[in-house]
Amino acid sequence: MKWMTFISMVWASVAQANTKTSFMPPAATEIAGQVDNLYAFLLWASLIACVILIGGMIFFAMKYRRKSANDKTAYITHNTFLEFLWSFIPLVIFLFVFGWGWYIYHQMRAMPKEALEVHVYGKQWAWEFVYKSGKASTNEFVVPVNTPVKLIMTSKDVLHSFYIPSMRIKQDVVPGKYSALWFESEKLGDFHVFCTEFCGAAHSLMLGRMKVVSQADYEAWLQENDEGLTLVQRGAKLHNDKGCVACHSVDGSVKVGPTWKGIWGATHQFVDGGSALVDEAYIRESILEPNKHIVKGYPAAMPSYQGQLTEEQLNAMIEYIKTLK
Amino acid sequence: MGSAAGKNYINEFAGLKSWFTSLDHKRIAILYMISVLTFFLVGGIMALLIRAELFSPGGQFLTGDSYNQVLTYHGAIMVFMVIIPGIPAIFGNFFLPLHIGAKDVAFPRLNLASWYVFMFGAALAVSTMFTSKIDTGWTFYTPYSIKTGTAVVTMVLAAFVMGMSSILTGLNFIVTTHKLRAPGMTMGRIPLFVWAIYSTAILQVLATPILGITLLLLAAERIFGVGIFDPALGGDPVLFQHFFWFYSHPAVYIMILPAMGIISELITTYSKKTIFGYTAIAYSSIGIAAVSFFVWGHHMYVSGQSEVAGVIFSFLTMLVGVPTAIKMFNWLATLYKGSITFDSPMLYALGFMFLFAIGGVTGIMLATLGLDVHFHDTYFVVAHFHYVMVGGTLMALVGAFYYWWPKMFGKMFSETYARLSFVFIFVGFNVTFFPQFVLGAMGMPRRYFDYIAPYESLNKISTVGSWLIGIGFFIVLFNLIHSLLKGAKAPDNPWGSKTLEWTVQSPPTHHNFDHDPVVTAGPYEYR
Amino acid sequence: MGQNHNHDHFVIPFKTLMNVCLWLCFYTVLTVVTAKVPVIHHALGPLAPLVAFGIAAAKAYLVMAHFMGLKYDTKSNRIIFASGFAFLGLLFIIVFIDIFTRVLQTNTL
Amino acid sequence: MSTDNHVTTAGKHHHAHHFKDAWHEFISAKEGIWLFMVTEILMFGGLFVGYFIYHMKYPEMFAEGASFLDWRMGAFNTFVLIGSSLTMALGIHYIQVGKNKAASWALITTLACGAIFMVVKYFEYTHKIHLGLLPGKFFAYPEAVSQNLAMYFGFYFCMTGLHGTHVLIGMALITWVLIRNMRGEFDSHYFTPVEGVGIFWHIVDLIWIFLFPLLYLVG
Repeated sequence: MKWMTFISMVWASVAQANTKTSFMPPAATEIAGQVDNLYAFLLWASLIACVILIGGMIFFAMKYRRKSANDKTAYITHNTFLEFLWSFIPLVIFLFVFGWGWYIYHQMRAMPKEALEVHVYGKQWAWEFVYKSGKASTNEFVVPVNTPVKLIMTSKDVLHSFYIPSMRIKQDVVPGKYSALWFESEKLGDFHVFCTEFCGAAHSLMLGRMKVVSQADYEAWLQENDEGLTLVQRGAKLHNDKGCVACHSVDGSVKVGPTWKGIWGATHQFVDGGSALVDEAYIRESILEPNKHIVKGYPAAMPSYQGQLTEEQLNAMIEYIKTLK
Repeated sequence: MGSAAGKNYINEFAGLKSWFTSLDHKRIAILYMISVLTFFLVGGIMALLIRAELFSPGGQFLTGDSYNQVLTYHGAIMVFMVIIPGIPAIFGNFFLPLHIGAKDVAFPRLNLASWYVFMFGAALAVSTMFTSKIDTGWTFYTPYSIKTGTAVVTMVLAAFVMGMSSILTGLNFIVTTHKLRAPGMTMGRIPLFVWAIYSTAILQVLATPILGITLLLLAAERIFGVGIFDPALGGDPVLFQHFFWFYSHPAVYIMILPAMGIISELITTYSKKTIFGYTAIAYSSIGIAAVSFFVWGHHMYVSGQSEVAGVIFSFLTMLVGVPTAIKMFNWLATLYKGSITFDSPMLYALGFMFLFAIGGVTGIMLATLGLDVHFHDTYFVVAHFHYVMVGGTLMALVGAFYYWWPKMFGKMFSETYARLSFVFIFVGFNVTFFPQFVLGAMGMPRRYFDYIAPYESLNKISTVGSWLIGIGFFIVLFNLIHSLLKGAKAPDNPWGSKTLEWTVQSPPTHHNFDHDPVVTAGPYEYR
Repeated sequence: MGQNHNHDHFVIPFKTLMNVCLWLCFYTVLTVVTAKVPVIHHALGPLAPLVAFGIAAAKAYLVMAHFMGLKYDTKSNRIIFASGFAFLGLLFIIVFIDIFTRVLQTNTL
Repeated sequence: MSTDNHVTTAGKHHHAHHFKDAWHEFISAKEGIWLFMVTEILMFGGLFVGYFIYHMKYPEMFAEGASFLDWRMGAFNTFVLIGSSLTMALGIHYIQVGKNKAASWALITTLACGAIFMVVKYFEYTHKIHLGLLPGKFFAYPEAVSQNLAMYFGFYFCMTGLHGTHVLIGMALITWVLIRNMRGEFDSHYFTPVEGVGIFWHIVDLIWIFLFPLLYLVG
């Protein structure tokens, strides 16, 4: 049994050591780099502390194994100097780490004056972004590289939390007030955005994506609008922009709501025993009054889109659903 | 030492009625043991369901609401019905009077009432499983807990009732420790387990009422919409978090302090050596209890709390880390020059020190402002609190079961199966939760039933680990049940320990001590 | 815990109870007057809430010390009862610090 | 147990076996009572903290809310509760000096004061309900100036409701103690339950002493 504890101790410290190569996603901002340094320092400090504590425990346990039933043990009650050491030294290390953490935290909280402001609305189960130029997008947003970006956020219903792992930043999105977050990305590319404050059925499907592009591409993106799109393409874009993607998959995979793949022309069985053929009227009614008929095996968790979709947008989505075989 | 004709507290009176109306602190401890272990089984099944769902990305058999319900029940049952009542109600009830040489707790009727209040609350909580369930997470954060259609009011009242039971138990133990110590048993001679239960009782009495009023306000919010925590009416959800964590951080110390008390007992008994730094450990328990009221805001660094408050809380959280470090080093120093045996309770104590060391250092990482912004609400936090709760309190709980089983039931258990259970739980635990540190560093948020592809392999490992833990706990269960049925008769002092409960017969008589013990020295006199 | 046995319970004298009751009634009248008589209320201005709570604190002291017998009780019971108020104060102070040092953001659309 | 309740030294109380003597049991019980009173203070205290926080955030809304409260009823209730505290303390005093009958009358007066307090509360509540000044969803007062006045009445009904519930609990406890006193179970050596119920009743009065200026006067 003893060698088992020894092996797992070695394994733990080795595992702990190689996390120093930081399994964190590659840092994309200067502050994220500082966070990684602090994390690396704390990892090494923890490893040393664990080696002292666990290594010491294993060593003493091996060295002072009971030889005979009537061993005599030393009657040591305390040692003031030693006790001072292992309370003062941890205190100093902890306060040092506190100071370092505060320094980084303050940088995260000090909002730069002339940042590019993007308004973010968290809602049950999608992120909406609105730019000063009136450009709006859902779940995906584009920001220029090497420019400070300030997200001014509020929620339309419950608590959410805007989290970009690669930037090491996170801020709760509280309904009833604005909270803010800033970063300056140094890397191009796509970055995951998660919701990290529990917000209900599709909390884990509220995935956002941030595209960091060059200034030129950013301005081009701002001008984009959906004139040139066909009805079906616009329907597909609405499937994402209106947050349907959070609960309804288009490839048949299981999410919170029924998938849209292959439902056109099929009949849906309802919880109350009734059933209906999936046609224009059925889809329109399911979007505007979702709780009128609940498909068997699915929760009644869909908010109504009454007054949020124009006729033209409803048609686009229906056309899109028709194409999903 | 055996009393007349093998009389003890178990066979003194017969029949179920004598158990359900018994005022004997030992019998009430057994009632608590059976109920807490049953709830632990239910909570454990929920844990296995969560891990099974997370075996691979995409919704398997638990999606959206059903996953949220399972995670909420796992959290609520484990916190309110297993780990907070656990050690104080089972081992505190059984051994606090025995440790201080008393015949019973100060208020026996109140003690029995506490069990009934606890069971009423627990029944209310479990009843929500059959009505409209709950899916808010064990933290009931508003405004989601106000908007959701599930049985939040019933669950909140159940938690209020269980909180009442916790207050009554805490009150009982404080008065017992103050007033019922045997002659000669000054506060400097009580075992460290009693110090731990005493400081836990202080936390239970001072912290639980604030949870009470918070839950009542949440119920009023749902029934009348009073608007105190509902932003739609001008309320502030962050204020709910303040009130909730003002209780819930002291609550996590209610969970760990009794475990630390048990570890002090186990380390000294199996090293056959007096504790190193008795006063340091005793005052650390009281110190942790006091400072635990100042640090709740480290759960709220990114919740909308101001930077000034965040800095104050981070600083104070660093201070509360010091007494914990002191205790770890004192246990380590107790091993020095001891005569150590590796009986199963000692394995669990060493396992506790191993896992609690990792839990402790990751706690400091989370207390650091700069890092917590990245780690908050990710699997790093989930791994941290499982390391300190399962690795800490549950390892100590199982260690205590093995340590005190001969005294409680007069039967020995199979040492090989006990050590086997340790291997399964220890290895399974590390395989389950260490990968979650890495998942947290990679940014996987908590309370997700579906995750993106990069997190898949580590989640698979973690789920396999959870099976090992499950097997380990079942081995403990079967081992102890087998010991009840066919275990060998236990001697009065199988481990050669020096605290008072080993001076009486196993299992003890109804009135504990034949003659009032007079105490002349400290609890760990291994000379 | 040394116990001398021939203890007799302390009986709060009748006169004290009556005096305390009269003082309490007086303080109640005082607090109503300071709050509701216009000329005095305006004279106090911003101090009015402090005066009201000062009087309430005085009344609370009388009830706790004499009616509840804390004055004649053991020191440990006084400490126990005071600890309740201490931890309440702690909750209020830190929540107050948080709420009134928040940097509020505004919508700049 | 002697059924004749006039005999002052009725059934001799036997202290529980795990206490050394009656005094040891008494001081243990007192400490237990005080610990429970701490939890009462903390529970009500949570409400007071919430009140203070929102009072500072929405001062004018709280002022408007307070203007609906009739301070005369509040003042009258304060006198009623102070009187009941006095009679409660007298009840204990009389038992200690052996006048059990007088103690019973004191307890009955305390109950009466409690009842008067609840009746006045009933009138205040009906007045509010009639005006539509109800918490949250049920708020239906048309001429409300500040937009979230409903929250003030959320606090008002939560605080006075919880306090009223404790008055009722106190009255039930006093009735239980009154019956035991009439059965002659208490004497100058054993009166712990009366003292415990007394302290609980004083806590109820203590909370009203803070509630009265907070809700009715400060405004």
